[in-house]
Amino acid sequence: MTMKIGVYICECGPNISEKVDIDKVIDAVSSMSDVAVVDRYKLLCSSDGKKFLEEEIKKHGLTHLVVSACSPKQHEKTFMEVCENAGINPYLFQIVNIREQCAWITEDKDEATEKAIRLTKAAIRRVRYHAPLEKKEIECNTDVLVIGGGIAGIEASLQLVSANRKVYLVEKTQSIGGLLTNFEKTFPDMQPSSALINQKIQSLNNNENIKVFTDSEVEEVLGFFGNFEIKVKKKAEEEPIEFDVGAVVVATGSNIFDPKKTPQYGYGKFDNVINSLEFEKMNLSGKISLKNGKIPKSVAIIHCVGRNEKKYCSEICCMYSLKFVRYLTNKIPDVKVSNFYSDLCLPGKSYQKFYEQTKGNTDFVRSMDVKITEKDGKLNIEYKDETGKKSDLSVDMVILSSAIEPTSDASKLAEIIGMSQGDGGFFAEEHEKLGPVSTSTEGVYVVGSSQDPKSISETMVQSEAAAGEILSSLVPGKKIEPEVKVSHISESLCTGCKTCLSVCSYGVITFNEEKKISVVNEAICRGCGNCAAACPSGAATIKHFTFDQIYQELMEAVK
Amino acid sequence: MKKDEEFNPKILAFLCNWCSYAGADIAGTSRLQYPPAILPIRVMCSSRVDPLFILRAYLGGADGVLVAGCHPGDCHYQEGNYYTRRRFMMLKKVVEEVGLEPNRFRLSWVSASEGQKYAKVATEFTGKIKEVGKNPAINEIFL
Amino acid sequence: MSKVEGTPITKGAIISTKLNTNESIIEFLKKAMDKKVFDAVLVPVRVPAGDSFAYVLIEDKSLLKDAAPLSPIMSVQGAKAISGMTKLGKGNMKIGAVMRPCEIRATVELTKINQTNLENITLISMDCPGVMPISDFLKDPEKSMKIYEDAVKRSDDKIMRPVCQICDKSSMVSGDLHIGTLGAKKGTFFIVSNSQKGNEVMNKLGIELKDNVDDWRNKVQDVFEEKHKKREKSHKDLKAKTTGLDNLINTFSKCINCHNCMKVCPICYCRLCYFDSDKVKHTSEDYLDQAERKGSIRFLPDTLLFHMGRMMHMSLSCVSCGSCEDACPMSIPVAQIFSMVADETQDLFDYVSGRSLDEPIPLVGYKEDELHEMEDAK
Amino acid sequence: MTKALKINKNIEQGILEFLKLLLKNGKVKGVFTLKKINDEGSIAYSLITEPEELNNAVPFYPLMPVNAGKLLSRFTLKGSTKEPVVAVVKPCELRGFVELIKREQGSLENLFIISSTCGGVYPTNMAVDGTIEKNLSKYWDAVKKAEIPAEIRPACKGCVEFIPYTADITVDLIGKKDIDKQFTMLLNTKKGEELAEVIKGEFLEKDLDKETLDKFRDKRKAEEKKLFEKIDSEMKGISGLVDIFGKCIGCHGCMRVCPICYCKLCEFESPDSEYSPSSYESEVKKRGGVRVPQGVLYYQLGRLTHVGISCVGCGACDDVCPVDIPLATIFKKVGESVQKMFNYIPGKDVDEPLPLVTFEKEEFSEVEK
Repeated sequence: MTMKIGVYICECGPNISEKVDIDKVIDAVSSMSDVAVVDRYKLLCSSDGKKFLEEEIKKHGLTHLVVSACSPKQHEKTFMEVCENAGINPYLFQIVNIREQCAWITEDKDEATEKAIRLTKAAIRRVRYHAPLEKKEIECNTDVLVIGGGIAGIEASLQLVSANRKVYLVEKTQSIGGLLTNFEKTFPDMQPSSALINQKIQSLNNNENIKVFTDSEVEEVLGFFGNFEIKVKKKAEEEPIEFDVGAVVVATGSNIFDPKKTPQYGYGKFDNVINSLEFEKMNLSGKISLKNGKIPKSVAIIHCVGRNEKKYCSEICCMYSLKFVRYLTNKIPDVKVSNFYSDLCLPGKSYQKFYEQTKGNTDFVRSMDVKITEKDGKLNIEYKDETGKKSDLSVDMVILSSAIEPTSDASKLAEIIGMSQGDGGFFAEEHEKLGPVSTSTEGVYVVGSSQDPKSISETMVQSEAAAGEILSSLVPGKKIEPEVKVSHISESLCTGCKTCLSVCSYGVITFNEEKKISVVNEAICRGCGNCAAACPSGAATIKHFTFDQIYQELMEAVK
Repeated sequence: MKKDEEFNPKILAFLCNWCSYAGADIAGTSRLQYPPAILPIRVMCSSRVDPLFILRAYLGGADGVLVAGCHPGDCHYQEGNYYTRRRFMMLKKVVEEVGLEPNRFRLSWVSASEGQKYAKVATEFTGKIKEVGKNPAINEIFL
Repeated sequence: MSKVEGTPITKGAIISTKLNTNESIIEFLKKAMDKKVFDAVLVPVRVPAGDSFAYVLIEDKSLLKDAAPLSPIMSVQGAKAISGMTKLGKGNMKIGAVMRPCEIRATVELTKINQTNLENITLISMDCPGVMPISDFLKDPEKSMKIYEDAVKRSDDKIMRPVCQICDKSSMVSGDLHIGTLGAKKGTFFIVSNSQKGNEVMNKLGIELKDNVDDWRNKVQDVFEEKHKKREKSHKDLKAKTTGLDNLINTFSKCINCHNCMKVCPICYCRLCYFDSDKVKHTSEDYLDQAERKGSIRFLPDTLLFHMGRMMHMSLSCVSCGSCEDACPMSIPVAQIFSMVADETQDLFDYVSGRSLDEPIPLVGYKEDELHEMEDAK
Repeated sequence: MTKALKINKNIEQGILEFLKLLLKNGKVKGVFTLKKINDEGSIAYSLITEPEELNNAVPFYPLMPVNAGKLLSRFTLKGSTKEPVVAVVKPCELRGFVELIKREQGSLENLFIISSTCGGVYPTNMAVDGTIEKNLSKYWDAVKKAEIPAEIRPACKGCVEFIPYTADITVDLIGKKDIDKQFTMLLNTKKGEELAEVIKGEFLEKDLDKETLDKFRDKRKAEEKKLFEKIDSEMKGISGLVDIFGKCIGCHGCMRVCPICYCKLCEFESPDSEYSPSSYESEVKKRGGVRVPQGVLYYQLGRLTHVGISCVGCGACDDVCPVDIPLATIFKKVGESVQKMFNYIPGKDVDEPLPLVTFEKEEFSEVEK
């Protein structure tokens, strides 16, 4: 079949027609080989314009279409639909941007026209080398796996089930609720946390759309967005439970830093040096006491325990330390509380207020090189003050405000799911701004403190964000369309050097050990083309941005 | 060989779809003026730009080649532009070492909002190319 | 034993000129371009550094000043130029290509396997005095130019490629037009036409074809006869030296597997040569096993397989141009050996590579009544 | 200080005896080394399993018919050798092999590598007429005196990487006046020590003689400088490059013999590098004329971008070029400067990633200039 290229130039009202001599463009490209028709139209993106194009394609039996108009970001899709309606493959089309990057950047009409001609010619030469691409549609499963039964996982699950999605919630301990169940109150509102968490657990239990696995761990996650195959292993059970989901939410939360790694605080050595979680539990039990049962008369709270080791600020320690001051002063009216800190982290509208309301009940000692020893039954805190002057304070009890760190099994999970870990070993989001809850694996989301130290409120926001993304991208009955402009590696040309593998940010290229060649999983390839540029032998290429297509375009442009 | 006519350079600009191409669009929509010598070629990610494309463009007669992508850390594909940067530096070094003009090649980071920067880069680079002069490869028949 | 190929052509014209052969051919091309017979021409042109000649497709006539149809060397075999330009289809330009007879013969062979498209190309050859080995030329390009010129004047072939010295097809016409200098009176040369296309060109140029090229034809006949004798003798001597397993192994023992001979061969057209492909890559066990059987093997072991395999693949189309020998960094007489083998294999099917587009490549056809001498290992 | 083994024998017999013992004691199944393969004195790399066959072996012969790195890659391409094999190779061949391993084109597993401080090799075409044979005594005299032998490959004249990086055993040659009577092998690795068990000799703690080798390196540097300055004076602009590469006949021998080139089908022989008639025609219209086939400069510069980062400067490309283009000098010069940019030494460490498949977030901040 012979090639018949139709070239249409949009006047875009005055936008283009006043800056570009369209007739000159028409003259210049008409003589190019395989060009069947060249014409102009006042506004191609209008419904009349689209109709006009559609009829033209049919009338002239065009095989390829070039439209010189606005930015592809504006109307590439529009004209691709026109192609489809007219019965030619939408990828046998090229849009030329003669508005944003041509008509609008110069007052000199001749120059603009010259550029418009070059770009249009380049597109015509490129489109000759276009190949039809078939849109793939994949059935998708709209169920969701949520890993972690803390507040983050619970909130995400609630959002999903309330939209009638089926959710599998996997929790590795014997009950859901997570860290919150250890807290009496939450900052800064000082409301009982039981109220918050229990009511959420309640509404989960009452929902038939949710399946909760406690004492369970995720063993295997295979497949891709819309079609994940999951294996969950329940403790004490032989066979793993298998089910399919369309998306995965990782909400495995965090641990606190083990103060044993900072011996200067004497944790584990002295009875009355305890970490923040131990104190939460003690407080929840209703009685704050020393090992010997006595009530502490003086308590020191040491901030930033593990910060230097971790090399990041855990964001919430200052706030929960202030909360501890409230616990203490409520339960032991005459107690003397001292906070040893280096910097205070009090972002946002409510935190500062909480600090103001609390600071009256405690001393704040800005200190460094804090060291704890025991002196005749009491704990002695040696430190340097702001001026560097050595000083010390004797107290009954020391609470260590430990840093927040990823759970010990984070890397194992990262392995299983194929997620990357970022700074400090927390799970890495796809992009701090553009993709704050998605990950490099499409359909896998990360929320809460498994991604970064977080307050409860921030965690809720993320959980709801992830749920929102899932609800909008995985709709029952709607098929998902994976990217079609994806990488392809020629089996016969691939030399198996794994260069493409090393540069792929998404791990969608695997190595066939038996054939010793690289293979792309086209269903999840994002189509950046990095592998194509890296491959020395041209075995890897990227559909719709092939070597030929780009070469032809650039050679015509510089002609 | 063909006679040189008055010199208005042809500069190829490989623009990544998500940042730099959008940035170039913004430059247009805000009617910033810059030389039309710049001929954009859209790629999804700057990491698609095979150094051989740049070489072909140069030998094919391009007076300059600009590669523009998202700022480091902001790549729509996470890390693509870090590889782009290495490949580009490598190519530029090769060009320099074989006695060609490395300043015909430029890499820039232009975000989707940086219309200003794009116009600035385009103007500066075109000026630079005018100094460097016409690409002698265009008249070479024994390539 | 192979026969002498005469030339059947009787029609042609005598052109008088004051120019030498090179200049006359260039004049002819210019004229053809002026008359729009050709939009562009393909001829060897001396590179700026002066140390080589490259085929250049020329539209701007001023570039013809450095053209040298009779260049002293064959840097790239012309058939490679034609296929490089047209293997993906025919162009729109009408092109006149001036090449040596062996280059046109190779072009004909490539055309039979669809590696060229000659629709818009007119092939023009000339009586070929041979070319120098590139390495000799490079010793001192300027001097070599003189040496070659004199040698051509004295029709002395000692400085030419070994296979040129024994070429008995140096005036074989298988293109469209041919410029004949053999047997021409001083100040004249012949143009003969060998095809409809050729006739049309002559017609457009207003040159009338007559039956007056006998002097050329007879002289060609003599040259062929003489060269043919030389050829058979040298093949005989070569046979003694290089055939038989030991001789073969020794001859190729210096091969460093660069495959230059394959890469520059006008007949080798595969994108990926069989002998560069996975099919010749083995496991370490295989190699060790081979070694154990003999106690020691040369590594890589398959050198002889490569060269003999290549004979199988291309000797039926080999035109004895000598490019392989020029490209061999180890001075192995590849071309001489291959031309020897080629004569034999082509004889089997009384086939002459590149003689005519109408002769199919022997191995893609058969005759029912042939090759009986092969039966029962006589 | 490294473990070393001093053997009181002439280097040639000594090393052959060592290799024979390795075969006899079953330490290895095969020996990969240079060997005289016929009476005409042709020398080729060989895989030897029979001790007697080693009589004709010439492990340190100053010739590199093919870069052994490429051959070892071929040997282990389809999986590491199951049986142990010892290979005697030159430092740049070993580096080439290591670069290929980084590209999944070979494996060191079950391979024992013996190398030496290397005096350089002669151009392969000198092997054709037996010139090397005549030069041998001159060559070894020079090596013993830690001088640069005359007439060796230009690449070797200017090679400063004459000490192997990852060999299990390094034979100390350069500047060793008495190698006719005794020689030392440095046992760099456990594998090396394991091999050394088979032969009698005196064990000692020893390193290469730094002072001698530094002096030698300076001589090499001086030579390299000369070569680079000469080529720099020629590589001036596009026309300078055309003058240098204009005579290229497109045999691509440089690519085929290059220890770094490993593609099944070279980009420059693939459809990507085939031009349609229309692109020829548009080039002609643009320039008035165009070389056919086009792409000589594109091929050479393109190859520089592909292999420059890993070029080990072995000089194989120089030898194979039928039209004497000083490829090795050009590739070495460009290669070294690219490598310097990533402070990368090809073949130094098998675990160091190739610069172009990795990156630092903070680097080349000057790039936008």
